[in-house]
Amino acid sequence: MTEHVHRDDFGSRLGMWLFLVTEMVLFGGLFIAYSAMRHRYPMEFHQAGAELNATLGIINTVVLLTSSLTVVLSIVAMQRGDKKRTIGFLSSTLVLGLVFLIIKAFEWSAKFHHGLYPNAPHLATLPPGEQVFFGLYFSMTGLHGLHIVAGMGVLAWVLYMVIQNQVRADRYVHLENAGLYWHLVDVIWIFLLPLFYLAA
Amino acid sequence: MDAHTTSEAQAHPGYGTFIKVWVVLLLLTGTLVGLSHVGQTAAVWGLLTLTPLKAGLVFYFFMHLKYEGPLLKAVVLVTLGTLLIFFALLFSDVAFR
Amino acid sequence: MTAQPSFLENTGSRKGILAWILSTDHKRVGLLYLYSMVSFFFVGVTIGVIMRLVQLTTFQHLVTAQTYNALFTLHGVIMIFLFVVPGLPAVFGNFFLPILIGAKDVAFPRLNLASWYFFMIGATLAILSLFTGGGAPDTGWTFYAPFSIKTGTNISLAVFGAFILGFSSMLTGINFITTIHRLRAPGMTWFRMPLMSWALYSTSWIQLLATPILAITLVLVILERFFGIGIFDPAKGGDPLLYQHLFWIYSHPAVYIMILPAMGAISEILPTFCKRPIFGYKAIAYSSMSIAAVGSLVWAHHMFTSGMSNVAQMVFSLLTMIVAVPSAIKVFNWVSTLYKGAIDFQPPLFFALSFIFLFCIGGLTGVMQGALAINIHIHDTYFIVGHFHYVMFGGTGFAFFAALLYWFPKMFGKMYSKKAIYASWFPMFIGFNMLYFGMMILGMMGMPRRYYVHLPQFHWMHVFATVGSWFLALGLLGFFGTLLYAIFKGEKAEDNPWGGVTLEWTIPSPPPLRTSKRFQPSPRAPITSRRRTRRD
Amino acid sequence: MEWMKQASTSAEKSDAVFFFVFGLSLLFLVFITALMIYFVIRYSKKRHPKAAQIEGHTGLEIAWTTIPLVLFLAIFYYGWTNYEYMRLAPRDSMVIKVTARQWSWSFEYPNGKQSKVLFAPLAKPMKLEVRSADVVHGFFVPSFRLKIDAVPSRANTTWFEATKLGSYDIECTVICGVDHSLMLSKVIVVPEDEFKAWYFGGENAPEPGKNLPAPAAVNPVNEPVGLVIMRAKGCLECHSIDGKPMVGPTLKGLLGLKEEVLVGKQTRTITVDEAYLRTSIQDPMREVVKGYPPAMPLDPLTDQELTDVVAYLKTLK
Ligand code: HEA
Ligand code: HEA
Ligand code: HEC
Ligand code: CUA
Ligand SMILES: [Cu+2]
Repeated sequence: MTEHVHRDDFGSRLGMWLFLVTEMVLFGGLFIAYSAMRHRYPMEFHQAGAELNATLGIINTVVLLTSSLTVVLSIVAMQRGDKKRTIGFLSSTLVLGLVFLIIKAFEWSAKFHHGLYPNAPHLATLPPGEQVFFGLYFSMTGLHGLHIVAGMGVLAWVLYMVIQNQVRADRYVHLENAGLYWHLVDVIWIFLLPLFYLAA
Repeated sequence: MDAHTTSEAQAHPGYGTFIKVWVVLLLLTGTLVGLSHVGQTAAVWGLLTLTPLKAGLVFYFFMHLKYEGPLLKAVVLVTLGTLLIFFALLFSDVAFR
Repeated sequence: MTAQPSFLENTGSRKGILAWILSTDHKRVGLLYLYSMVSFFFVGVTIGVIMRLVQLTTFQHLVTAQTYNALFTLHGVIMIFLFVVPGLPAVFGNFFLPILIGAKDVAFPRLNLASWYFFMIGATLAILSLFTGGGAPDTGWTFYAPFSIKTGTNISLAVFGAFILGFSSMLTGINFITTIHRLRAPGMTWFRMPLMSWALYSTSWIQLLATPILAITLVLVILERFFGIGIFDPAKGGDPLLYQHLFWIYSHPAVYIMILPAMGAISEILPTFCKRPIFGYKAIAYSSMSIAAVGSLVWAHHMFTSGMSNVAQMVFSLLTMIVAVPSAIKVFNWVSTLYKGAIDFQPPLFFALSFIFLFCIGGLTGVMQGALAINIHIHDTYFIVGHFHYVMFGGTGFAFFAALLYWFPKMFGKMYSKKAIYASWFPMFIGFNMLYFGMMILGMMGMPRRYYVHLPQFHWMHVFATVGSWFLALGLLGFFGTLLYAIFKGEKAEDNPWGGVTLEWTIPSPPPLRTSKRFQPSPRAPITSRRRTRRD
Repeated sequence: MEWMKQASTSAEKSDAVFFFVFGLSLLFLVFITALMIYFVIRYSKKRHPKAAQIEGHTGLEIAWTTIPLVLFLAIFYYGWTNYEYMRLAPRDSMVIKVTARQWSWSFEYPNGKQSKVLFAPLAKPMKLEVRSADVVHGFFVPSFRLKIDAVPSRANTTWFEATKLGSYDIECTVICGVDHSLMLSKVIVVPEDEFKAWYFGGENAPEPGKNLPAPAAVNPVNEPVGLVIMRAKGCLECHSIDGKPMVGPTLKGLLGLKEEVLVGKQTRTITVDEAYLRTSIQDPMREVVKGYPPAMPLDPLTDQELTDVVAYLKTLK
């Protein structure tokens, strides 16, 4: 168990998990704000939720779930010393992340087109609860999008390290940690989907 | 002493496990979508039950919690517990205003 | 071993200041924090004195109303985010946590240095917000919406600064928890750890679980200002009370981030000077953890007059009472530690005892505020201002001073003049009580806080308090002057000047740069504040 | 005690709890301090050179966990029950609408009468519905031990029953901008018949209490639309239309005026025209008039309102 090299993989993972704790609480705060607002405006949230394009939301869920799968598979490949496959899986995650962002961009621009964005003159004519709904929608999906971008950055960096053999079968905690981050971003989306697209 | 075991000690799960989990996740998503077409109440119930289940699967398998010692599990539980309490106490105001 | 140069001398490959600001050594990072923090502290207290001068006259000539609003905002932000929150953990935690548990360094040394950089960047942004945009923020450190959304001053930058500072705080928390879990020396079991480590451990958990809520709240304020998302803006259906909830979900636990490490330091100091183990080691360790736990559940006692539901008022008043219990446990255990000791009366002990006295006043007034019928009257008056200066300055501040006096010889290898310290204690203590007890009386009389001008009936008490602030200033200048003198001209200190038994006293003063290999404490060594001698 | 004037029934309730907690606290503080001083002297190194190695005592730990717990719960209970009284207005209260805005208070009585100070009859319950037109304010009457925040888009309620004649300060307790500390008013408690005489006395009834000069009568008929909007929006709290500078510059004779404004850090001289008026209202922070604080709130007007206001401002020569 104790390697000769001075290294504490469990310590690194613990540190990563503690960092994830802060991320969970960060989004947790948003979810709490969402529930408080939804409690106040149940009808308006229902109305406004109908404006969102559920199909795109569902497609994006499938995309993200799959990307999560490929990350975890890349770790399995790494454990088996299969560098080629690791690279393959990681790259497909990156591609899926990009697909997610592109779909998101289409969705957002459609909303902009309809004047459904914060401070839009059209939005200001809607009932207050719907304005709050769209405020939350843009804040939460926007922040989530930023995390996707960050996660892709981290994964790309790990991919580089895999190619450079700095991340290897006997030393892959960086890959694990990057994967953890990506999964967390996925989990957040798992919650965003029903909150905004399905059950609003 | 707690959780000083490392995952190296255990056998690593293979591709199959994770693919199975992925399929289950997709199925759950499908159910969720289906429920949302049934009606508002069903959709909310789906939200309250299936979504945490999905998240739990990701945590447990994809994020390897299943294969980690008690410490990391405790970390996650403490965090979720804290959020739950924040939520409950906030609603002691919001719900009774 | 005497040949090893100390960490204060440049031993690395880098020279001059680079050897410090690029060093990942926990002791150097600790001192970087110390220097920057004391500088901010001086800026903060100077503003405090200016505010007192404003209150000295009923006709205000010194500053305009807008400036006064900016002054207390800045004073609050500096004191909270740049002094008391990072205070003890970042300085003494960084310096001594690894040593106390027999580790070489913290778990992530580079992250540790990065935290300091985040701290400095956040501080710079906060200060920059004074001179850019619409001018210095004028909302108070609480940034209540919708005023913080509507005001033309530069809230966004200030709030972004606070966001970055939150990051720094979280990273330190991650570092400490991992360090304590992974790097304790062999034989250093949980219940043999010095109490300072317990305090830091519980503090770190609060930092992890509460700070992100502040982060997201501040992000929402920024989004609100730039894009008008409307979550806190009543004009768009948002809820100002939601802002207050989110803000206090962090900011109440933050007060325990401030006090727990202070309590930890006191729990180290007392046994050393009483020459006996601390009374009720486990009770103190557990009470730290329970303060951390229950402290997260009382936030809305800051909102009793805001129009919350009655259920919430009752629940939060009740929980507030419960959180006072573990503090009481600590106080009684500290006092009992004096019992049948062989008390060696030295400056650190003197300050530690002053801490207990002042903290009790602060804590007991806290309990008053927690009682609903009283809170309605004193909320947002100078009574609150008195309360929190007692706990933050009399509590954390005095504990900071006590810890500084206690560990100064170890950190700098020099000894200060004890007489000068005693001499500066007197004006400090007397001035402190005049100033802040005066404020509490003002509050009972009905003087609201954050007032630029006050009604005539409050005037004589304001004068009394202001005179107190001058004594306090005198004492503080004496205190820091003495220490500054000692750094350059002080006598050389011994390795263990107080006869302490925890691990830091087993290494040279000042410690060598890498404390590494010297630390393999045998399980037989007396290493905790719990046991002076191991019998089992 | 003079400085803790009690002038309402709630005041007694609040102070009772206060003195209870104060007594307890004093007891504990004195006890702890005395014990510390005694121990330090009695067990000083000289008198007691060999320390006893005591590690703790379970019985004591339990004692000083439970005894404070019980006391704290008692404090909570007493505080809560007395607060119930302070919170719940009796059914027969007269309901007064209190509106806070930067930086003034206004009061509206059930029959539609309005005032800038609050008139109240002695020994009659008065219920307050507190609202805000802009940001959060705090309605505070120290002598009544009464405080409630004024939160925009909400109505918070509280009540009082005055027990002494006289005039009492009203203060704003939540930071709300430059003139937060000037956001003062008075409660004037008068005998019931004097109150009634004013209340039922129609427009010109003399105000009860002192012979305060009645606020300059405003003529609500034939006011220009712009002026009505500005009054409703609270602009007149900060701007005069007669040439006097207040918190903000006067709005009289602006058109064509040459002024120095700060854009960011730079000073620029501009001539006031319609476009400038429009931006300085819709985006007050872009160009800030030199010598004034950047305190004007963002309180967007609709296009129509803006046009009316600007049209009106142009007429102020
Ligand atoms: C270091 C920081 C610190 C600490 C430790 C505390 C500790 C406590 N605080 Fe304080 N508090 C602040 C910092 C702190 N506070 C700040 C900054 C604000 C204002 C923020 C703002 O608005 O700007 C504030 C405001 C504040 C309020 C809101 C007031 C208002 O705005 O209306 C309340 C209300 O309940 C409160 C309560 C308490 C309580 C019950 C404790 C308890 O933890 C105290 C426990 C300790 C003791 C009780 C003493 C020891 C015990 C004994 C000796 C036992 C025997 C006693 C008895 C049996 C009575 N605090
Ligand atoms: C640890 C925290 C801390 C500390 C130590 C202090 C210290 C002091 N503070 Fe406090 N204060 C706060 C935290 C703190 N403060 C907070 C959080 C607020 C709330 C802000 C808000 O409302 O948003 C506040 C608010 C506050 C107010 C209320 C403002 C208002 O509501 O209108 C006042 C009023 O007098 C005040 C005064 C002081 C004074 C006189 C000191 C004194 O203790 C200062 C004593 C020190 C000295 C006298 C300095 C001595 C040295 C010099 C003068 C020389 C300096 C020279 C060089 C650098 C070379 N503070
Ligand atoms: C909180 C106080 C406040 C309120 C309310 C307020 N203003 Fe102002 N106003 C100011 C201040 C202070 C300035 C000067 C600083 C600046 O230019 O931003 C100002 C400047 C102006 C100017 C530019 C004057 C000049 O000399 O160039 C105009 C026009 C104006 N306000 C119109 C309005 C209108 C219309 C409203 C109502 C919708 C309003 N104000 C409400 C405080 C206020
Ligand atoms: Cu209104 Cu302060
Ligand atoms: Cu609090």
